[in-house]
Amino acid sequence: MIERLLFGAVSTVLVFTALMAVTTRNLVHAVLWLGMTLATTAMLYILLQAPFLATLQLILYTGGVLSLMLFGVMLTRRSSEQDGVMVGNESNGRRRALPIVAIMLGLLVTAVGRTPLANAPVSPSPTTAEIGKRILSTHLLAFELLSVLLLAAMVGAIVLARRKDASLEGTNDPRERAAALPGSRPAGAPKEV
Amino acid sequence: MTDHILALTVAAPFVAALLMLLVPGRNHPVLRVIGVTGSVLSLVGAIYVALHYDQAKGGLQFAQNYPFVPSFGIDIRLAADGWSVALFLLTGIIMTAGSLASATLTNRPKEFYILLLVLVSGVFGVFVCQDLFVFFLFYEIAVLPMYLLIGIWGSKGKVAPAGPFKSLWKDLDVGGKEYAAMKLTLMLLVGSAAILVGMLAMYFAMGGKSFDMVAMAHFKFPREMQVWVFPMLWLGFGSLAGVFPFHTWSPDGHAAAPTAVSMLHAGVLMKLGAFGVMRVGMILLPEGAATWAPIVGAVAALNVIYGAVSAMAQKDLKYVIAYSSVSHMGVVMLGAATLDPDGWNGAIYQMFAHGIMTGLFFALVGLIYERAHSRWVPGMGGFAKVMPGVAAFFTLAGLSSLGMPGSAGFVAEFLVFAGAWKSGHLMWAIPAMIGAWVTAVYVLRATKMIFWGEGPSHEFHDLHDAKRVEWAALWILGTCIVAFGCAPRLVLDFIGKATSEYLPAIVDAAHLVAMGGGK
Amino acid sequence: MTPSTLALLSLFVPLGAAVLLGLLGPLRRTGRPAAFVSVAGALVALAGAVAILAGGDAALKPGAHLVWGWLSAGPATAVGIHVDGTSAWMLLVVTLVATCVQIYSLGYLHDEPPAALGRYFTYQSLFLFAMNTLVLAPNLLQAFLGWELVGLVSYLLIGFYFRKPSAAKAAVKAFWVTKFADLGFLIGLVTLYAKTGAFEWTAVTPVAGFVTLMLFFAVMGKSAQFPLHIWLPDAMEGPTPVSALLHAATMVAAGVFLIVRAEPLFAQAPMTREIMAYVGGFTALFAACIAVVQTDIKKVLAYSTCSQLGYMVTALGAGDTFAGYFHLSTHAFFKALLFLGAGSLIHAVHSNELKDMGGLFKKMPFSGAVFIIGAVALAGVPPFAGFFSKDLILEAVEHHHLYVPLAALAIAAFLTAFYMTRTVMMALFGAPSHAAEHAHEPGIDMKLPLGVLALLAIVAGFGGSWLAGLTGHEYAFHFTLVGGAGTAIGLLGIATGFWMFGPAQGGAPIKRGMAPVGVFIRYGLMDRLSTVAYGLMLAVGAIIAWIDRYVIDGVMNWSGWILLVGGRRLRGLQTGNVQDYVYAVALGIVVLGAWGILR
Amino acid sequence: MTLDAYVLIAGFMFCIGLYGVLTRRNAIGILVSVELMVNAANINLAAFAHFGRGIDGQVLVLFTTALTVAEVVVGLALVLLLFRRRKDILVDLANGLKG
Repeated sequence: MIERLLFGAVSTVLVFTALMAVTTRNLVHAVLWLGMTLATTAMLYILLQAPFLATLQLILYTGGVLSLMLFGVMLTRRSSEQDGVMVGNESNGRRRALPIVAIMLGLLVTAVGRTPLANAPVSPSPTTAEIGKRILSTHLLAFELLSVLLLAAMVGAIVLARRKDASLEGTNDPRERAAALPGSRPAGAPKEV
Repeated sequence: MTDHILALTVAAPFVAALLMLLVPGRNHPVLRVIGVTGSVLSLVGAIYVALHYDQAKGGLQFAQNYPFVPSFGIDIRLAADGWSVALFLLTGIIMTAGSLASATLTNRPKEFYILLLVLVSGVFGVFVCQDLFVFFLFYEIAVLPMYLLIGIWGSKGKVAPAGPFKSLWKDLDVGGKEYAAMKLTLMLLVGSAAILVGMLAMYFAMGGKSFDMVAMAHFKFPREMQVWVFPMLWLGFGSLAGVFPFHTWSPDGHAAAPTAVSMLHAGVLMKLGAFGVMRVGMILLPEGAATWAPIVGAVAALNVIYGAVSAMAQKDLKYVIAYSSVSHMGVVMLGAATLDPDGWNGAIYQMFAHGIMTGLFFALVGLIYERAHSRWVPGMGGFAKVMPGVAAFFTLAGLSSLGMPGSAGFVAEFLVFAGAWKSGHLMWAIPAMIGAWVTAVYVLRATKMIFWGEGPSHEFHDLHDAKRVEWAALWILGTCIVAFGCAPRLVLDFIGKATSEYLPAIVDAAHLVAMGGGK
Repeated sequence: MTPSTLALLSLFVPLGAAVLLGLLGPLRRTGRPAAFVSVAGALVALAGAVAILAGGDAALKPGAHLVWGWLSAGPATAVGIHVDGTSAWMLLVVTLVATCVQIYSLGYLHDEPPAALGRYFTYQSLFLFAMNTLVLAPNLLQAFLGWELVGLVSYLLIGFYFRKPSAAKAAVKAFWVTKFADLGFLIGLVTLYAKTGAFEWTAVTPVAGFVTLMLFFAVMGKSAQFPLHIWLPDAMEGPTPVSALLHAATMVAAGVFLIVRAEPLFAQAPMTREIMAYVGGFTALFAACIAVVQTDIKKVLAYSTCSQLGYMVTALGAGDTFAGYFHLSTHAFFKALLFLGAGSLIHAVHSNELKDMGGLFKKMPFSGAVFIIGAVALAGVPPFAGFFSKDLILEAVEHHHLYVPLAALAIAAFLTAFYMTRTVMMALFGAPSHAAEHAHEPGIDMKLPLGVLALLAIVAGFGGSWLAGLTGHEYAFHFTLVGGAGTAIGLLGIATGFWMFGPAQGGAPIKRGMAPVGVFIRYGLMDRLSTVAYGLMLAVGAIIAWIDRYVIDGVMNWSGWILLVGGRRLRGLQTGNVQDYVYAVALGIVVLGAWGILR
Repeated sequence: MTLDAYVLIAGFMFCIGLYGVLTRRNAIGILVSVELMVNAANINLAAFAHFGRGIDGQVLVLFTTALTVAEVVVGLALVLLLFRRRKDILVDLANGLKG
């Protein structure tokens, strides 16, 4: 009974915060609402007797991703918004999005309803140690590949986001860049006497 | 080494093309040497095959299998029959002459030669390939480079807007080289799509185990299937052979193409189409062929006379020759449709004869165009005075094209007509003969307008006869026309051997179809 | 040497000369040395032909037969040689006339540039080879090869002066017309092959009627029978020796020779023979009528050739092969003589027109004399060659009760004598024109062939019995009523001609009326006809080509254009907005999901 | 609680995320929505792991979480780049793929 109540409360909060995250007009608020959602998800993991996942969720998502996003919001503020805290996060195309989302939801509900999921037996919850062993034995290759992927993502992100010299904004032409270096001049330009 | 002669011959131009990749594009002499060497090597290979093909034994010789995609039953099965021998020789001759004729090219010769050599590798491959999938692969390798060859090195023609579809002209740039290249490629690829469907139908009908054409020839496909697959192959391959009404790419394509490309295209590539119809369509689907033969023959007869009459009205020299190709390919298809030994021999011999003849024609047209800077026939006249050699070779090519005895064209046309008559299709043979006569009209008319009479007028100031390398190309082709016209058995015996091996099964099938039974 | 060896020699030596001259450009361009190569080839061929006949007819009776498989290994599609009396004699006629003409050409074409002269003699050698191919043909297939090749050389030689538009036009016209007629040969040949599997002269087949009819169609073209004779007068654009050799003596007679050769086939086709008799008779009369009004000496002779060929065809139609063959031989000599003689006159006055001649007999007694010999031989005056053969033809036609052709031939005989007298009178006698005042005799190289041919024109008629024996026929000259009447008609024609064009100059109104009639027939009727036919063909071509370019290709263009425009329209779907793509993905998932769930 | 409740709640969350992806104009807003969708998937994984599938589901959640982090990092880098080029991060203005 308590579990049901807890589940009801958690899921209500979950849906509410998620809805807020996608509808609020302030981008900063949206990110914060997302943080709420992610934290609530951690609650759900606890209900699912997965404390390791819950911890992971809180540390990685609510800690890491959320702060990253906030940095992102701050770095991309438009000049017109410099003075206020309000960051625009308008929506459009609701009219065409709503029906398709609704249909998809309907389909999902139908599919779940038709599938005999309710009597699935509960399996004993694994300990963190078991998870760790599993990761480093059966899923070792995937784990290592993941580390490579993360490295690649890191390198990629640096390459993409690296701020080049401010005066060379938007150019990739090495000749232009060379020309802009102090002390050099374009070939063929007359020397100043 | 000699066991793999077919593979070597097929690969020689391709390897030459790969070598060329290593040479800087500015080094024209080396490129030319590699290009000509690759071509000559393949000609040597073809001659070797002809000399070592055991005529008494016949059948498929020099057979080699190279695994390619074993899980789908695709091997590169190379083996030569009598037809392959003849068409191998043709390809070698035309390619050698073509690479000589394009020796004066200065615009991106590297890329030009590479594409040309890759193309010719594909052609060689088609003629000896006994695996349907690889056959198709080679076919596409032969067809696709044409797009670039015409689109980049072509020349612009002019087709004045008129007719019911006049409004399309502003969108299509009709007559331009890009237009011609695009049209050619699109029409041929639509044909390829049809071939692919037919090919897969045959593959799956046989159980999806193998694309081996020898096995397919022995496999008895259901009659209903043959009856719908054959027209796909006929029209698919036929679009390359210029079968009416899918011939319209040919005049524009040939007119826009540079000299060597026209030579190869009309001389060899169009033969791939007709060869495909016979080798794949008729031999693998005999009952389908027998069912459709009357229609194939009727359309072919239409082709002959239609192409000839159209050629008569052309003012652009390249269009004249291009339409004559349409007409002559009709003779090939007519011979194929007779399902008669003489007709089939004639069809393959016509491929050979027309290839050489039209190669010579396009080489000459290229020479004239290069010197006169014009292809407008009515504006020419009296050229024989300054270019007697070109005039003589043009006349020779013309005589072969109108079927003058002593030239290869006569043997071919005579055999086809005899075959058509023997198979009882007078209504095909007579239009085709009249078409041959109309050929005489337009060829001699063109000869007269270009070379005879007073002139040349002042605008043609830098006319001169052929030069060193060009002479070589002209003499090779001219000699072949006369030699194979006077001694047809040099290749006809090979052709006849293969025909006598393939035809009986088809004749049997034709009997079955005629009786309406044997399902 | 055996007849076959000699025949091979006669066949291949001229070919060797032609190939030598054709391949060795420098030699060909030297002119006279090249000409000597060709003449030497012709002389060897002539010697071969003489030697065959000198070997006696014992060797020729069964006929030497030598063939090689050409299209296939067997004898069915073979080429080779067949030497019997008929072909041996024809070989002699051809090589003799050709040798005479070649020697004559040395003088006649003296002023041509060396390169052109070399080209001319290359063609001459090639012609001799082609004609011998036809003459020695062991079967119809080879006959066709030679038939087409002589047509080709005819085209090349008529177009010898290719810079002259009229010559170019005439050459092409000759080729087109004869090639059109050759369709008949091809059809006949193919039919014979389809039915009998071979090309034998002696084939016995139920389709002989059709085959011979088709062959006769080809003969109508080559031997200039109405209405396919239209090319022959134009062919006079070629050099005069060419006209003598090809368009009078040998090539145009090839059609007659073909029928002689294919006698066993024609014997199975009485219907064809009857048609031949009527067409020949009509041509003989029709061409003779036109010849009367021609003003160009070569045109007179050209129409005369038409007319005489009509004679031969009528004889063959009547079934008397020997009569036709005999007339073919005698005609070859005297018509070649006439042409060469006319060439000599033309050479002297530099004009073909009769009005530019006149009074030439005094200036050129030798040329004039031989021309007169040729004329009387043609007119059928005894005892010249034409008398015997023409008599024989008339007899044969009468014998077969072909009275309509007989009447036509009789009138033609009158007209022939008349127009030859007219020509002789206008060219050789009367007041000399301005051009004729400086005329002089040609050199020995032109006189020699004239002399030889003149001799033959006188004596050839007496060889009839020998020739008949050689070819396996029976013939001895005997006087008949019809023959006598024919001769009398000829003499009457000469008298009329003399009355009108001789020194007395009677019949002025008739003479005045002739000129416009000639112009009308020449330019108003036949030329107009062929021009119309040609124009019609070009018009059809233009229409078909237009349809091809703009309708059929238009449909192809249209189908490409539809795709182009369709693509342009559909391009709008690519908004570039990522969310639209996501939307499309979502839509796809929904559709697939719905299909999966609600199925 | 039974499995279907968890799956349903995950479905709701997924749809809300999808709605956000389809409607947000701001690139970061879209990233937020994507996070919701990934999260929904994670809930599913965890739920199935709890109801009968054992350890592997949880391991997979770990992996997807790591992937999501990588995705967010790259995504944000792209957003920064976009901003620097366009001075804006409204995605409907970045339509360089327009045909």
